[in-house]
Amino acid sequence: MKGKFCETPEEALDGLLVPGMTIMSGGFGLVGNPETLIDAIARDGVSRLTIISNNCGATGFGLWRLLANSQIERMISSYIGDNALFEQRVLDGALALELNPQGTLAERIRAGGAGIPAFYTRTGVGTVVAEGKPHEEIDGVTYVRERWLRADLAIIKACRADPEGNLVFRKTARNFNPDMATAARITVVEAEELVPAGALDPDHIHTPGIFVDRIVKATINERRVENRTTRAREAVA
Amino acid sequence: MKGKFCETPEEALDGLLVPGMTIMSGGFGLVGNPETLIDAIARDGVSRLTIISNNCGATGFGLWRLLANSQIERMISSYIGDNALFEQRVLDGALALELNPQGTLAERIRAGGAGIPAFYTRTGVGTVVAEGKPHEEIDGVTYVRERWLRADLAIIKACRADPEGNLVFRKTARNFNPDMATAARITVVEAEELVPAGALDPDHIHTPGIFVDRIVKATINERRVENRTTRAREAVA
Amino acid sequence: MSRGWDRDAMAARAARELRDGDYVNLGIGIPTLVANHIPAGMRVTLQSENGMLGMGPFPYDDEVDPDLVNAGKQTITALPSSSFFSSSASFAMIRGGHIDLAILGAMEVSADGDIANWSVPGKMMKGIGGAMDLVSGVRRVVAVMDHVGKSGQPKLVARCSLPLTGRNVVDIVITNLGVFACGKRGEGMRLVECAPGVSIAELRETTAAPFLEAVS
Amino acid sequence: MSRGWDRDAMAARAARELRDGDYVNLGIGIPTLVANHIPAGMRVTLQSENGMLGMGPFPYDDEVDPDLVNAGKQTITALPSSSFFSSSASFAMIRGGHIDLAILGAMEVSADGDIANWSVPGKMMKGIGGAMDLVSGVRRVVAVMDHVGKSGQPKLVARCSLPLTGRNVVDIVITNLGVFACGKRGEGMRLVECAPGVSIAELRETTAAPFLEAVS
Repeated sequence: MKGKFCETPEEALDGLLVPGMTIMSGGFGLVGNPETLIDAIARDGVSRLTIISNNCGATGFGLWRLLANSQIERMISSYIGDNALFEQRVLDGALALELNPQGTLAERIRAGGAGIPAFYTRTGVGTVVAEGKPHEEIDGVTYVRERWLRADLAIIKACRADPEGNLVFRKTARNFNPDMATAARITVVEAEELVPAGALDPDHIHTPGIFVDRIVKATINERRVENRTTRAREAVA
Repeated sequence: MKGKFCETPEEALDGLLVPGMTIMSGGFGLVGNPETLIDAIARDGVSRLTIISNNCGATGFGLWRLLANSQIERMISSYIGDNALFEQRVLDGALALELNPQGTLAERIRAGGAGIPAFYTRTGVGTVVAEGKPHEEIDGVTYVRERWLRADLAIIKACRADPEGNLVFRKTARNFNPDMATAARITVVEAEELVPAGALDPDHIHTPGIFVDRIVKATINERRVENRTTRAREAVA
Repeated sequence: MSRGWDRDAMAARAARELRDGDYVNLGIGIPTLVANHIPAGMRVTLQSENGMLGMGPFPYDDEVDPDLVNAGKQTITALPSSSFFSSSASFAMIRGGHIDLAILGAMEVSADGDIANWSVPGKMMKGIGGAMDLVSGVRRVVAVMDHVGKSGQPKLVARCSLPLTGRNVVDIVITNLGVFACGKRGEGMRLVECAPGVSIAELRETTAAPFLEAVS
Repeated sequence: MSRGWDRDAMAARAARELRDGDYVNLGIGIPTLVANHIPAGMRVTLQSENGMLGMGPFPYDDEVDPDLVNAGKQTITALPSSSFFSSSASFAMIRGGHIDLAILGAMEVSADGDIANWSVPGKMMKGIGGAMDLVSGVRRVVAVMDHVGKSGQPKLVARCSLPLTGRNVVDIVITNLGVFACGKRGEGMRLVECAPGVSIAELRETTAAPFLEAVS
């Protein structure tokens, strides 16, 4: 079963953490976050990080911990939400923030993995996010040109992984994870379940192993719920 | 089970075939071709078609039949192979051919579906396919700008389809099919198997139903093998 | 006062913009309530931009799945027709014009369809999320908001004062006082419907942009 | 004559360019034979640009599956490590620089790494296929071809006469007479190795471009 499997998060990240590096971190809100690897990065203490992630965790959870640890210098995100610590760091000038439309962020990452240095989109035209970027009228519509995003390291949370690095995600925990897995020089995955070769249906692999360098079993799976919303069960008549 | 399911190929294509239209047709070589729908288009006889497809069938098979029927005016492809009829039509001036690198063709179609009117790629720079197209140096590398491709109709071959239009493909019969399903105004699918709602695992759907308008059961599944290559079974010792 | 629409009535009015077979994205707040007003028998499929098509209702308490949330991070359920996909695939769907309708909250909308709904200068911004992609990519955009702000200032204006989410993108604005069709191509804003008990004169007073009275 | 390499020996020589863990795309013809020369115990994963990673050997006669072919349309098999994907995903993998090595046939290669392998003027072209994407996107490109053409004309040249597949893209050229490293950044072509029984003088005679004699 060895293949790309590592024994510990430290082994999975060995030699990869360098001050000033750029890290992509999968997840949307608190769903599909590589909690085990984030914890290891917090323990390592590597600083001056640029983090590319849709959000920045929540109090005590996920990337928020790296923020609390003053490890993050710059964030490229789409949504921060209510994050008092984040706000304070931005106001203090200790944290640079680049906000992207969520779809532009996803496509820039996909472009980074696909060898496409720039593409045109209508998203953001006429708004602050398009300021200073090249514009082009194509077939009578104005588009803005956006650049690819790439990283030194991507940290990814998967549901299942085989020794080849083939990954399967679960429900909306997929989100940015498969895109980011393609866009970094090195991709390290934590998976809830490590399965033997041949256990995954080759027609249903979300991330082919070529995009994955190292895998470790996820040992932190808090999977915190941000906004628990339920309905009452109807009384049986 | 009704949903987007139609009874016959004629019903699935009803009102959609117009002379001069552009049709995307899935498939790579003879694998994953919408044979049932191509047959219906041949019987309809609609003419002056622009066809976007990686290949153009083979003698007696697939899109070759529309070529033999003089229904095709223009092809956008990446590879023709040994196709004497195709060659003759091009030499006669009866058929216009636009050759694309296969990856550029795939990405142009994906861009058509994703609302990206243009993107940059290194593929083709310095060759005839880049001539006359805008070039740009980005971070010291020269790229060529390619445009999206869209169609009036996409015809798609799937393995399984549910009434919602969710599709699953099989092995290398997937190829251009899911990309093309996103890039046409109307997408018509033939599937080897029609399954009830809930039969497909929502984590493993290749094409979400939003991209599919009509579905018919594939009744022609010749699945011809172009290049049968085998190895001898070792003698039992 | 019973004049105009309450939140639920605004959602009900927004639901009247739905067509059978529509694929729809609902924003946070009042737009989320629209799901409760989909007419029986009408097939409407809800997209969630974090990577899901075919959103079901909120879960029962014992059904909650931390891996299954909508774009508002609320726990939800799946349906037999559901599918999941990546963020890039989700926004390819949105940007590519495959979603028929987006119903979104707004802070300001202009007569020609500009919308501002993500940032207030001087306040810490929460972020952009999928709003810019939705207003630029979805075929038809419906904005839902109160007709005037807390201090009484008009929110339906000639020109937005807040940072824009998109320019010339809103088709219909539904407020607690009425329904307007924006003039995305410079054709002028048009009053479509007054809420119960609301006069055109009152709308003129509380709207900081001219509109045509083409009420049906 | 036993001078130089035959087709199989060229494939064996090309296989020496493989590194453990490599993801590799093999073209049609001699490159396909490289799969037979992967050293035992070396982990090499073969990509097929029609949408597969982890190609297995050709099938036994009773295993043939019409839905399972490589880019040369040959029937193949899958492995326990295999995965299938769409054409756009496959070429994202190629264009994005994720494939370590491509071994491709060629008609002409120039000293600075230009390659022509898709079209001969005056002959009907078969098409481009994935060749342009591969030479532009793959990290390391190895071209395999006869040293001279049927009429004796050099194929390793100062400047290609045939329509190009890519410019400054080939790293290594393996012919039946020797191995050369191209000068992609204008640093000049370099002789790496002579095939058995082939002299440098002979290579000078049959090569239409200057090269450095940095034979190890």
